[in-house]
Amino acid sequence: MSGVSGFLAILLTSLVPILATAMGGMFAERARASNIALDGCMLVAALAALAVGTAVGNPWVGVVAGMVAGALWAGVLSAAVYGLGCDLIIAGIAANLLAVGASLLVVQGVLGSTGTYAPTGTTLIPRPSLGFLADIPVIGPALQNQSALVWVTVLVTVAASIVLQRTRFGLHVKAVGESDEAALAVGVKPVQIRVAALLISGALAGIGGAYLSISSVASFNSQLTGGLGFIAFAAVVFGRATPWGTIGASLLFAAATSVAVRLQGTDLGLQQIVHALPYVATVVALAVQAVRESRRRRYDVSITQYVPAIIPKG
Amino acid sequence: MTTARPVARQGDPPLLVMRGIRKTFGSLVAVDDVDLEVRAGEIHALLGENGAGKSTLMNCLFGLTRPDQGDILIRGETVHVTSPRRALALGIGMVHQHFKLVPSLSVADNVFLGSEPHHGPFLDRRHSHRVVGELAERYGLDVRPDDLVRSLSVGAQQRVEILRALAKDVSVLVLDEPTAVLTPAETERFFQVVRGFAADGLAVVLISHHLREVREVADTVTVLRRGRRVAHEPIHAVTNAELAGLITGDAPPADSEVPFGTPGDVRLRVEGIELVSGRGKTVVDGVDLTVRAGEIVGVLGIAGNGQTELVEAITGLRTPAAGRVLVGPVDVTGAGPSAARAAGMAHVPEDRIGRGMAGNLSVEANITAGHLGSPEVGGRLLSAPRIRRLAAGLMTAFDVRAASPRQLMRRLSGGNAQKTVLAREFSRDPDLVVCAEPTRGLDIAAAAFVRRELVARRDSGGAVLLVSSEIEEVVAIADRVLVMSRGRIVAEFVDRRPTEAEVGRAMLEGSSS
Amino acid sequence: MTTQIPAPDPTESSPRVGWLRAGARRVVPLGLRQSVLAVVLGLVVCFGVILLVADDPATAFSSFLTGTFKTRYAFGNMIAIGTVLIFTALAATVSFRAGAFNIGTEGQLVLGGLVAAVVVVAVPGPGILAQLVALVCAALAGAAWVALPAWLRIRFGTNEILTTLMFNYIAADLALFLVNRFFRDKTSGAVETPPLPTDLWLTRLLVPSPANVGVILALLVAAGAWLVFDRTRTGRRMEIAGVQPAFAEYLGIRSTRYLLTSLLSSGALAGLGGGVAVLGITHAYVSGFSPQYGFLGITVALIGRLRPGGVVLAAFLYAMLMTGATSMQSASNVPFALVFVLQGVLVLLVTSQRIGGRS
Amino acid sequence: ASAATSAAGGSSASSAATASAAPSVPAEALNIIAPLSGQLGDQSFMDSANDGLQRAAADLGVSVKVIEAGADDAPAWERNLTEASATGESGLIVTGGTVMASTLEKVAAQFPDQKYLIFDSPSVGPNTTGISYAQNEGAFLVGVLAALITTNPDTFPRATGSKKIGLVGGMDIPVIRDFAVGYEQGAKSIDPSITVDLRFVGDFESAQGAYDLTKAMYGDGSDVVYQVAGAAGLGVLQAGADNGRYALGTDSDQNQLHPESTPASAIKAVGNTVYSGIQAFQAGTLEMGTTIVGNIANDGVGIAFNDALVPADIQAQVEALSQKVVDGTITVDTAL
Ligand SMILES: Nc1ncnc2c1ncn2[C@@H]1O[C@H](COP(=O)(O)OP(=O)(O)OP(=O)(O)O)[C@@H](O)[C@H]1O
Ligand SMILES: Nc1ncnc2c1ncn2[C@@H]1O[C@H](COP(=O)(O)OP(=O)(O)OP(=O)(O)O)[C@@H](O)[C@H]1O
Ligand SMILES: [Mg+2]
Ligand SMILES: [Mg+2]
Repeated sequence: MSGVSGFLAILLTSLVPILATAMGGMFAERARASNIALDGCMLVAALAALAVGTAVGNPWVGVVAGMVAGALWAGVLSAAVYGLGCDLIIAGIAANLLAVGASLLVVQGVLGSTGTYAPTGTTLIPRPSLGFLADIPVIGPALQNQSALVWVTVLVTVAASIVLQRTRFGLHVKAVGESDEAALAVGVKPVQIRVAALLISGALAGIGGAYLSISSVASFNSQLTGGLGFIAFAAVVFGRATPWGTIGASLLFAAATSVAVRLQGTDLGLQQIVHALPYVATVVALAVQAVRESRRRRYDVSITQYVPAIIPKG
Repeated sequence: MTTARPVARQGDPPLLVMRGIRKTFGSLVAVDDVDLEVRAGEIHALLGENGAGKSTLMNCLFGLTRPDQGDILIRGETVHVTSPRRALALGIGMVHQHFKLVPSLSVADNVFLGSEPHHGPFLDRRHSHRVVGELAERYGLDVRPDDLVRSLSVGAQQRVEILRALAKDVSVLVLDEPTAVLTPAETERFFQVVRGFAADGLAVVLISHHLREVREVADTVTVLRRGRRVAHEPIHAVTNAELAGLITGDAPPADSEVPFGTPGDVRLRVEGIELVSGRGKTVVDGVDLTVRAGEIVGVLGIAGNGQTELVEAITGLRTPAAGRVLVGPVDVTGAGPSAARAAGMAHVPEDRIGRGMAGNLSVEANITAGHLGSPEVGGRLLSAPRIRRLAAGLMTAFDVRAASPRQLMRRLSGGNAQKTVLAREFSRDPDLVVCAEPTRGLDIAAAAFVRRELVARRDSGGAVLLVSSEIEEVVAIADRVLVMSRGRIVAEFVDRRPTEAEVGRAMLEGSSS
Repeated sequence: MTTQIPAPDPTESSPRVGWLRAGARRVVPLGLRQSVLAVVLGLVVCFGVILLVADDPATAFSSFLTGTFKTRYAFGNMIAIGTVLIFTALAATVSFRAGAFNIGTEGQLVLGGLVAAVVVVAVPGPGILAQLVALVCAALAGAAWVALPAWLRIRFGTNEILTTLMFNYIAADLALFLVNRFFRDKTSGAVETPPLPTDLWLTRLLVPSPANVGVILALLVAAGAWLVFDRTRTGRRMEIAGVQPAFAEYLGIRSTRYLLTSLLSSGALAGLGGGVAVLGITHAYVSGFSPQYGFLGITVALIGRLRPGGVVLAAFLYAMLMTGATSMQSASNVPFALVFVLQGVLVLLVTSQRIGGRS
Repeated sequence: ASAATSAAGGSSASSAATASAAPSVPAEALNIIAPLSGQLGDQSFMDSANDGLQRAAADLGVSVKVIEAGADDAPAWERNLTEASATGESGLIVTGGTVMASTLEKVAAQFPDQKYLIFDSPSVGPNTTGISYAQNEGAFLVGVLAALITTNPDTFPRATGSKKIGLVGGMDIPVIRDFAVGYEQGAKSIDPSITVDLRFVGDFESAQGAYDLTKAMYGDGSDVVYQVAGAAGLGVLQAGADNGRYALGTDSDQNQLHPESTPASAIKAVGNTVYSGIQAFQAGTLEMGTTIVGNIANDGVGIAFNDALVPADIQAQVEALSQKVVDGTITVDTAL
């Protein structure tokens, strides 16, 4: 495998959890229901995918279980926000904490394992061979034997973009994201749309989570996301919650991971620092984005719109 | 199933009947046992003061609120309008007083939002674009289906709202203050369109405050006062004077004649202010003005003609691209609000909720927020008792009614909130008061209180700049009236109280499109 | 006359990504009643979980609740954990009150701890002086670590939630690098600095427990915070700027200055917490010296209703639950993870507007 | 069957007796509390220790209570250790992990009458017995094997003869560097021109990250990659299987996880040494204040071959070098 193919191969495999999750996050963001609990959704999904996939003996059932679990977790978040009246961001932070606690409890209390849950005999997601296509220079070797979830993610990305841009639901998501009044006036129910968008974000984060636990290695522990959910969320923000933007941002962050992996091979002796590259890339991207935005609105009408307080003072 | 049609006085039976509608918000009765009948082909004007209940009544019709009591009949059949979607299905369309559009979506998407033509789950954009194009052509509404709404002028946005109603194939069309934001030319064109609707057999309900307009297009009028119906007549059966009497009630206007003040030193001098928006549009284009001690200067203009931005520049919230602002002798251009305040300026902002107060702090905290720099609230450390005393005093002086000083600001009514703002600003004994839309949303008594306070400030030697879109109010108390249009001062009335008609003409003639 | 200005200003671009333009966001929980109710409900949830997983629920639950008071050591542990939580919760409080989310307290704390461990041995002279210098440096390190996200937020409106969060990961890598490269205890196989000589430990209370005089410092800082929040003009202005920036701007309050001050203080408090944890509890920088004190601080701040007094109470309460969980873990088969569940549930309940809310 | 040069065979978790803290243990029986510095389930280091503890419970009639803690929660380690000591009910407290050493040093000083056994660390006080492992020596052996693999593509069909081998560490911490030093020395003792690609996952948890990293290393030419990455190491072994190359296990015998691509595992006989430590304690022969060093000579560390992949002559070559380490002809460098 040439250097470029190798780079692309790693980029693709790092891309899956970020992109699948970010495409979901995009819906939530667009509906003005920022899902900062993507990381937690990924975590519970990873566990569900592994446990169910192993029990059933079919990894695809595991993926579906992961999507269901991710959606359920987003449902918990929705319930907290629209049922209990919690602030979206705070509830998201809480949902992430809960995901860690709940998954640890399940691993220990239900699956009878501790720390890492690594069942034996799990069937992993297949890695299709491309046949003669693998001989295409550069791209062929990069795509050869990638997890089938890579292809699923490509499909999901296309589908999500189409749903957002070309369907009634997508239109309603965008409408709700900009003006509840406008939506209400035509009978579109904002809360309903937001909950739906959150559930979608959870389900797609479920694909990202499942990828981490049953695609390459059948193992789970509460640290396995390594903050990928937050990076995916950052990709949504950086991509301004548009399909192309989100895809581009996800590619950027995946590339940062891939670069970090490659830089480790060149003996720089700064390996811990290289490891931080994706996180640094995220901060830089967010900063660049903010600078661009602030340029654009420098002379604009001052924004006095106030996000209502979460809770009054007691 | 149609039964025997009651023979109506004017021929056809009413297409729309609202009977005994009542709607309360807490203890406030917004609509009280109101009847309304509109026939096909009729343009029915609904008149009344601010807060009379017009919008609420129409919101009941459109399913945006549920009436507490009363029936709605369409073509003689009782209907239950549970949601806007249901209303549209029943053939009821509404153009809202406050636009309900999604700025980043295209015209066509906005028009069909909520009932999009579709193939399966996919949008049928070709169809929606075609329908929008056809409707626009048919009614002479100049909009393109794929323009983004946020790039449209206010008038064009209104056309989108109208298209939205028409696209649903409605038989009842409600227009809530459609002309408030239109230029005279746009208004004229709009009325042609409305006449076209009536000719097509629609029942049109038109809410407006402009008697002249109403007389021009309407066939029938209904007048609401404080939620009750006080008149229901063919338009030619009542004179404008009678209508005005019906709208305001028999009581004469609350304000008595305000004498002129005696101007002294210049307290505010604005020289050649220019402001440019983010998109490079000049919103204020070289404004000069002065305000003297003992003088109220009124600036009038239709919304969106640069008044808001001018006030922001004067009060330091915005840095002008060119020009100077002097408060007394001090040049405060671009130095921020604290400089202007230090120079003796007080500001009653237009955006009372967002700028003028912190809804999640107590009334006490809000009313004393402008006094944090003074020793009234304590020495090196703040003194809770002193703060409490100061707040209580101000609340009494300005008649702020709250359950307690610790009540959250956002739980106050609009009038009391505005009084709190006034209390905070006026109690600093400023040399210059800049106030924008100080009576917007207030009832008659509260508005009168605010005007009295402004005149009192002037009489005690203060300078007042009153920026407002309420002609009546400005004409009644201002010593000088400036009219602003397209970012410029286009007319000035000195040493006399102009008539509302004069001023209105000036506002409209220079108006932006 | 017509009064309405209904149209959205067509010149204003609509914010597409909702809270990207970081607006004010106030996180003040409702009344005291709700905090209490939330804790009780949270415990009920825990009890439910315990019933599900424990072999002997009664023992598990009783050791969870009373474990802290069974031994002097456990009690001292509670004080020690509570001490650090006071710092991190005050850090969260300061930023929340100013209308910003500093989620990066964990990273600030870690770097504060490392700096304290390094500086304390480098300062010549008596232990107390070295400790003071070390703690000041820890606070500075914490403030420095939040400075960039703070500046980005203030200058360009960058979403500080994400930047501070990412800075946690970066801090972990940076700390690992620094310790390995420069400060590692060469005799140890772990990533840790050499153990501090006893005279550099913060004076211990309730020996052998890790409780230490840091608790006095924590209480003093909390008192100081109360004074600033409630009794100074700075505090009031900070509050206004945090609750409603537009109002602050209108009043001539430079809200960005207060925001910057708040965020820097927030970082400094977190860094200080790290210093106290290292000098008072682990007595060396040990990779993993913080069991997520930074994140826990956010929970504690919310339970404490963003008031210094409440924060102190909530910190000790939470520490009690943590030591209780330790004792439960030894006395039964219920895992420590229960605490994470409790934490999540508490945050949701405390910030709910529908529970125990008085209007 | 795996012909382990150490006695570490049969260390897979499945053989662990599930019995443990049976309340029926007579009062005079030995009570062991084992507060650990991490969590079980890594199919490696911690599980191996747990295996020894559980075997002791089953065979020696002692009661064992294992207390896990977060791998990044130093205060909890101290808390658990102190609580266990303070009960005074435990004849011997077993703990382990390099990271635990400084904590134990502090705690043990406070309970001079309590006896401790710490694995993977030298003794840290007069009332503690240490068990430390010459992991550099174990790594040396797998380094030798790795070199033989990459230089013998004929014998090892999955190898390319690139003379490049890799090591994936969890984090860049001293113990891992100790592995790396031994590994490199072992490889170079076969062929000095062999290069070692050393990379770190960044944590000991993210198996997917380790998988990607390893894949990249194969892409860059490594024929065989040795994992020292705890739970994340499962990703390395899987990558070896998926990429048609070789991967080497660590700490426990991990050969059977991917028998077609895992020619050997370095063994740290944690379970065995813990077991014999407990046995010695019961017999009264465990000397406090001393350190038992597990090295190649006493089978504390070693290498477990996968006979199906490694022919006898290769095994013999490794054995030969192993012998040289034992008799002192070769001294394996250390990073500690
Ligand atoms: N959602 C609501 N909650 C509480 N009060 C309301 C609500 N909507 C309307 N009101 C009150 O009901 C009364 C009638 O309001 P409405 O909007 O119908 O007046 P209007 O006649 O349309 O006035 P305008 O000419 O200013 O548009 C007012 O006092 C208003 O404050
Ligand atoms: N959203 C709402 N839902 C229900 N009732 C409301 C709502 N908003 C206001 N009200 C009630 O409607 C009544 C009128 O409120 P409003 O704010 O219009 O006061 P107001 O009478 O107009 O006072 P002011 O003249 O000072 O503005 C009050 O009793 C208030 O409690
Ligand atoms: Mg109205
Ligand atoms: Mg009102």
